[in-house]
Amino acid sequence: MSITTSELLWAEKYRPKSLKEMVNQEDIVKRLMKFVEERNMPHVLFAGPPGTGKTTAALALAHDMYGEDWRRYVLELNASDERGIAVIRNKVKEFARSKLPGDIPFKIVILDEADNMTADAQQALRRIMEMFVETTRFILIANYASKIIDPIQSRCAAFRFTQLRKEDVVARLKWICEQEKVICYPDGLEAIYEISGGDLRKAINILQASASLGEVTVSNVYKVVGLAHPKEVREILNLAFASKFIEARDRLRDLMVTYGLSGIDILKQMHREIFSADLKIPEDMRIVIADNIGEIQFRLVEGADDEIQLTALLARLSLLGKKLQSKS
Amino acid sequence: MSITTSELLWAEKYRPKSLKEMVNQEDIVKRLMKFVEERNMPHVLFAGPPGTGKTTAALALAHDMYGEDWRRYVLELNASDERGIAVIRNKVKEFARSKLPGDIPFKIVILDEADNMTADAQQALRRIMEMFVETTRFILIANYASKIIDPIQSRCAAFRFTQLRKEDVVARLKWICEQEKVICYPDGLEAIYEISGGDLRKAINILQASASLGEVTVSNVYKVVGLAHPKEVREILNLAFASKFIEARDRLRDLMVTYGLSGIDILKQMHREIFSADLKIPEDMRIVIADNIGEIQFRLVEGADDEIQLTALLARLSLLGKKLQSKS
Amino acid sequence: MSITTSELLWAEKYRPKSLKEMVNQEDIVKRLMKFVEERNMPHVLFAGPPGTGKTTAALALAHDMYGEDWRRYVLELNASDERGIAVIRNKVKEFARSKLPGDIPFKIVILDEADNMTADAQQALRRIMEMFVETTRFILIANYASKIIDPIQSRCAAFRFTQLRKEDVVARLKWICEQEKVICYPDGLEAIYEISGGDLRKAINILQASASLGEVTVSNVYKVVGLAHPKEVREILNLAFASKFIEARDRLRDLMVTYGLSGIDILKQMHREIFSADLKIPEDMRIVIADNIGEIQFRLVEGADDEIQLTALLARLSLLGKKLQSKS
Amino acid sequence: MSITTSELLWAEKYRPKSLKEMVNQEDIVKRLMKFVEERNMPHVLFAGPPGTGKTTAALALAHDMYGEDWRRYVLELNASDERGIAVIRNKVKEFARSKLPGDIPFKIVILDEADNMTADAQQALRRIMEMFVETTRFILIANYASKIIDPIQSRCAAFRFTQLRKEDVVARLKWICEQEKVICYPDGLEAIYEISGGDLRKAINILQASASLGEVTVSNVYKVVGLAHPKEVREILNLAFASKFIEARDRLRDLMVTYGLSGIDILKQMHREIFSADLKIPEDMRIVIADNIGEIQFRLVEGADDEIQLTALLARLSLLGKKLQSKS
Amino acid sequence: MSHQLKIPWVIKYRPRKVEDVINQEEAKSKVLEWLKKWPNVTKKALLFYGPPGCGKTSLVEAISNEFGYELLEMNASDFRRKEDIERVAVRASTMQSLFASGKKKLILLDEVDGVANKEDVGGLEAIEHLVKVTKVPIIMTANNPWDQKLRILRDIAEFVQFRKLEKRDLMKLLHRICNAENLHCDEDALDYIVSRAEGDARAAINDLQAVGEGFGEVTLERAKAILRPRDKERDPFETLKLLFSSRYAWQARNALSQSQLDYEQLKLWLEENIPHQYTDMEDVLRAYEALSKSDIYLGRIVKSGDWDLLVYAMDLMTVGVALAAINNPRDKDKWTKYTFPQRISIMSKLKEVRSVREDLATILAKHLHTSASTAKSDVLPILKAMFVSNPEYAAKLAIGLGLSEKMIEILAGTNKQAILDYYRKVEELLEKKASEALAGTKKLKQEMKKEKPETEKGKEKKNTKDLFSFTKKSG
Repeated sequence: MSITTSELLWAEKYRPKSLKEMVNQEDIVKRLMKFVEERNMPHVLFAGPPGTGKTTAALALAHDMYGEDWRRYVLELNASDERGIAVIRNKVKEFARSKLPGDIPFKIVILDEADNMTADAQQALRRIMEMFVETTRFILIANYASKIIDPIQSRCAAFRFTQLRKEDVVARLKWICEQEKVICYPDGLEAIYEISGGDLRKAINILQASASLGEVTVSNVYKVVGLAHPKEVREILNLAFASKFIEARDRLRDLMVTYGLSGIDILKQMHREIFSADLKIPEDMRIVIADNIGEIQFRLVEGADDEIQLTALLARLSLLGKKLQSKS
Repeated sequence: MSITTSELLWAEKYRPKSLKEMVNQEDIVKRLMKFVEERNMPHVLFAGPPGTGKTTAALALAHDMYGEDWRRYVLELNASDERGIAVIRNKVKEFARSKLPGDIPFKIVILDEADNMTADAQQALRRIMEMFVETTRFILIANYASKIIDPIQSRCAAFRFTQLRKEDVVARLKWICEQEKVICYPDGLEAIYEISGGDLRKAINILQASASLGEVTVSNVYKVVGLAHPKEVREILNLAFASKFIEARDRLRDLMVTYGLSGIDILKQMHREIFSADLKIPEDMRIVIADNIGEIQFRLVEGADDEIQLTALLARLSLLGKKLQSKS
Repeated sequence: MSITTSELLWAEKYRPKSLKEMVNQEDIVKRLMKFVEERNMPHVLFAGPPGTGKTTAALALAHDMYGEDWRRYVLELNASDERGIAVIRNKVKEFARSKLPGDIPFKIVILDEADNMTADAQQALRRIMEMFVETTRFILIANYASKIIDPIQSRCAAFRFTQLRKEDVVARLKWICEQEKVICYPDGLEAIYEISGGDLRKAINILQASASLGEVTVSNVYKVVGLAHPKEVREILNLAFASKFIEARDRLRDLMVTYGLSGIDILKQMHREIFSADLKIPEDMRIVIADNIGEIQFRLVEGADDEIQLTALLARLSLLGKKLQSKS
Repeated sequence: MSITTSELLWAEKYRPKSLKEMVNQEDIVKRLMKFVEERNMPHVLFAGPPGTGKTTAALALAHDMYGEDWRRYVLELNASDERGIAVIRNKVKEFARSKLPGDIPFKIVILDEADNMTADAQQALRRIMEMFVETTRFILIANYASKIIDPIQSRCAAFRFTQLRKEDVVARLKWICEQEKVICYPDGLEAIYEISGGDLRKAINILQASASLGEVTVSNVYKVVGLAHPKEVREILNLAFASKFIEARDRLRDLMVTYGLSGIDILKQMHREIFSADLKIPEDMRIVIADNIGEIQFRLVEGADDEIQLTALLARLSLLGKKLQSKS
Repeated sequence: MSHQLKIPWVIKYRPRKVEDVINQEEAKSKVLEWLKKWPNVTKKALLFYGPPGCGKTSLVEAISNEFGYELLEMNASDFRRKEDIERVAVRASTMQSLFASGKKKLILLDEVDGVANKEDVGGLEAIEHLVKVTKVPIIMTANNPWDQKLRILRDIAEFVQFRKLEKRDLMKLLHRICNAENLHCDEDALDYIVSRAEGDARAAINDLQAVGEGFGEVTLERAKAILRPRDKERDPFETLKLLFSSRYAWQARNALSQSQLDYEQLKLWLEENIPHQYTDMEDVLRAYEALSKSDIYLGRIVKSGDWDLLVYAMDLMTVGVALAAINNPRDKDKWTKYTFPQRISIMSKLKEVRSVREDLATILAKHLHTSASTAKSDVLPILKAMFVSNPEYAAKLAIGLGLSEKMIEILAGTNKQAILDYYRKVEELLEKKASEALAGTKKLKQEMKKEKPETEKGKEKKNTKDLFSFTKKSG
């Protein structure tokens, strides 16, 4: 029983360490290799859907640029975790201040989820980028390039990461199974691809969870998804529709407490349930729920209290359920 | 390693250097030339949409006024960059203090994005303008004249830059393609015009990016700006109207992932399609979509979740589609 | 090269120098003259809308109190300029310290925009007022008396300046035109009154700008203020009500581009038209427009997209127009 | 030329100096007189609404206890003084422990607005009250006794000052008018009572300000406090409900101009009127209106335009009124 | 002119001897016994707690009086920073040695709940230290034993409860004072004063003096005139009843004005009880919509910082909910058994779960180079699936990621024990390996360490500690 490797998350374990190991986004990888060769690069912006290799490419680029010791010259930040631009500024300042060894041309700051920053914060970021341009380069990572303000875009070389092809994802999953000596079935892998929506990191996570059930079969894959997204949410919806309002609300509370879910988390799960075949309600109803979830989510954004807003949603659904029943 | 930006960016490379080279805004250019002739000018305010030549005109005016050496006598500031009016005041003070050579009547301060200043800051600006009026002239640049406070407006000669005509923009783009020896197609250039909304600088940027993919074709244009092909957007709208809600939503997701489009991007594209003859829906429907897009866009601006809100939009359209069908 | 501003700006040139020259606010003027007569006055508070003569009255009072030399005994401050109450305190201290000639009973401090001060700053101001009460009197100028804290109000004699009547404003404008030998048309002057909202200073500024285009005509007036001609705005509203949605929207776009109007500008103009007899729509409709303009304006304030939101407004109006027609 | 503020401000000028002069709170005053007689008292807490004579009673008690020289034996700390934990531990403790001058039974510490002190500062006070009780007595003054921590309440005899009766306030105001030879009208005085909410000090301030406009009439009273007359506000609401939209709006405009009211001022007054029995509307309407007013106020807070938004509010009320009428 | 020193009655009639302290027999015997044994006691300090005016400080003073202790007192009027406390400690011990034959000493740290967080920084820690090293008995007093500040004193001081005084005892006390002061006292007047005092002797005496001194008598009439009844606040149940039964907007608005509930609490009470009061689903929805809108205003207040908007939130919460019963107005007066908001009781639990989740997400985020929110939404559910379905695998992951027991519990739910069992096995295996080949294990551990993110050192330590304690427990 070897512990050193098996305890790792595969998404981490099988993340390419070097640009040479990357199997997708060939064009981009080629251009990045040029940077390594020339030991120079501009600020760059990696944009594209989740799980298409943006972070991997950034880390691999740093690795190739600086060798095994790369972590010393790289500052990883995540815009949605850092409290405000001031914190980011300080961290970058601190990081930029430390001396560079002679042969290192500059340090790299990787700023993930940069599109989650407000326009104001991005303006400040832009100034930070300019301030330290002599000693640092920024790699900005974003899902949506359009959410990055123009002045930053025009200062960066932009790279668009595209959705991975199904065959690429499946091949990668299969390769991992071989490495891990896990039995997998083609339809199992395809199911994973479908569920992950092309997000490779997500796909590998599901793969690992399915493998932990023994083999990667379709049924195991779905079992994992079922375990990951508990039936509770569905039951709450069903209760609400059966106009068992108080019961639904009690279950909602249980859910929030047991899993520590926030209002937004729960709404997202409800949103997912709308499209699930396991929820047995007429399609018309689904549409109505989708509309209502939109409204309530907006209220959450405006309001202060998760539970009140979700309870109001359950009340709405209960009333709808009652109306439906009285019709039929 | 360092290359000057002006050589790299076509928008810079083909920016007219002198008033004589300007091909648009004829009336304005004529009046500005008079200033050069008389070697005198009042404070001026250039107002108009982005990319209509305001900054170009300001720089060209300075160039013509002072000759090749013009940068010595010009201070360029950007109101939304400079931290607060105090910084502006200091910079202007510093700049105004330095001696003028005998034959130079005054220096010029170009203040871009002046309408981004708060009313208070503008009040302070007004005093700065008065303080240094003997040695400096201000060129204020703004998108909306109405956002400039009265006291400043009444101290400036106002110039209104108007939107460029489609044929002018397309002609300019074509001319650049000839200079750069790039193959371009008429519909490609028109697509650029549509997307740029008449903003010439933006148009040239798109042109350059499209050209970097080889030729300026429609599909290249959409690729570089990261927009979905209009056809796909129309299909989603059609599906929603046919009350194929779930299908519509699946397509929408694909779109967001494939093109890396944010919710706001998608809404903008939908908004554009409302007025397209290629979308085959009754006019009533268009109206309803326009109304709902407004609502949902507002929610997104307030920070609501892209996916949930767009799903809610599709839900609404599906409900409406159903209603309409049942009527007819 | 240097020209004094007062000669250039009509609003300055035709500002009454003495209380005797003031043509409005008769009651107030009479009471102020009493102060001059008695050579004594309490602290005073001038409150009222912009352009109703508050500053003029303050300066004229000072002029009459001290004669031509009055500037020596008057300190003019603007609460929103001066950085904080500390600056105000120092300036007042400095000013109060200098000796008074035998026949001068006290000096005057004019503090403009006093209602822009925070409650805390006003508390400090109150102490300053008490500290120097033996040698100075304060004239506080504010748009809204209600924003002045109670303790200050109770220490001041309050004067409420009321909105000028249309005929007064128009008469004044006409008189200025005669002095300046400018041709003006009655409807031009009325348009100026409408736009200025009763603010005389603003009205005179517009007059001067219009005059600089030759004559004071309606179209010149709208041109200089950068507003669309009301007729055009009305036409858009009419089109929307006739459910010619697409046409209405095309016209709207033209308007925005031609005049360089922002969404907020357009809404303001639409708002003005609701109450115009020239707009031929049922009163019900006016109500509905007013409601919707409010909603859309809020969205714009929150940062939503001009074009999408104005389109949404037109869409709503179209829907309403349709409903109304089907009823009748 | 120099006049002391206390002569200028009636609220100071007519503040009772001795307990004998106090005309309200008879029971308490009688009790306090006994303390003076006995030359002994426990620590006391005066609690009650603003302007009910708490501070006056405290000062008068001190005056009567020590005679004209009373300030020597009293430490007065009011809200504008620093009263943090350090001041209590230093300044107050120092004063309390200092020796008694010859024939004085004890010193007095008056802590005004004690309910605004932090809990920590109050904690620091409790033992001082006990340790130095032989030489020092405390008078704590608070609007809300509940904000005084229990251990301190336990150390004090609590006196509750009650709201003054309308006839008492009016009588007092009338008496002052006689002293000052000012013409006043009964309804004017009543209006002052209404606005002051029983706070005598505020009432006297309003009286003085109204008097400065000549006579104390209802309209002068409302003018000086910068409020619209409630009746007028109700009339606007009624007009809107009767769907006389344009009329309502014209009246509203007049009101804002006449009284110099901001949008927020008007909204606050409207909100006050909604729940008034004088406004005859169905009960459930009241909350709908409150919600609408709140919505509009939020928009104004966010920076939307006063005029457009108030018009929108009236429009909504008109629509509501119409709905109501069509129902009935 | 001569004058006699006037002192308030609370001081004049303060207990001089232990027996004067009424109603606290249990506490008294506890303290006396403890003092007798000192220093042979389990805890070197006592903490007296109880409401104001029940005799805590008085008892200490009476003891020092009667048994000849010299009292070293520090209270909230003193600065009680670290250095201040230390000074007292020094004073106590040095004087003890200098005058060994002199008076016994007793340290009174009065009002320890009044040690200010900012101004008395380090004070509580210094007290903790003082108790550990003291050569002199220490007595502390406080009102609220549950005060967060006092948490660190729980382990080192014995808590002694003081009760509110009984009405009977208070009456006796007041009678005694009336006699001593030659006051004629109406029974009903004393009764009035005593009920107002709610078990607080000091307050009762103060009030008695306020009403009686100088008048020679205490009448109910004067007592009522001077000491107005405390505003009676409506408890939550009365508040809700009043609110729901309101037929007019103004009634509903008034419901909150004299309630023990503030608007935040009322929100929770309403959220809980709306469906109990109203039966018609449409009415219920209307009520919740009002509450939801009210909540939006509260959110907007936070966003805009404009508290003027609070009135609208309160209007909707009160009037909006009260007037929601349109379909079934008879529900308004229905007798309803209101329940305490579950929210309040589950809130702390929720907070704990969320913070563990947060920590978990941070660990995962570092490993996977994502944001914590992505880790939460994407990775946590999958991890959970693994933990629920394969305990052995989960145990390995838990070791690899360095998860705490709490984290495992959140991920595994009821499956927790199975995972912990495997976890132990793996640990044993590790130990075995360690004994077999020390060098090998070193390398292994190094490798494991390398795997862990460097920035998580603090957390890692904590986690290992958690694990350690767990192994001990189960082993």
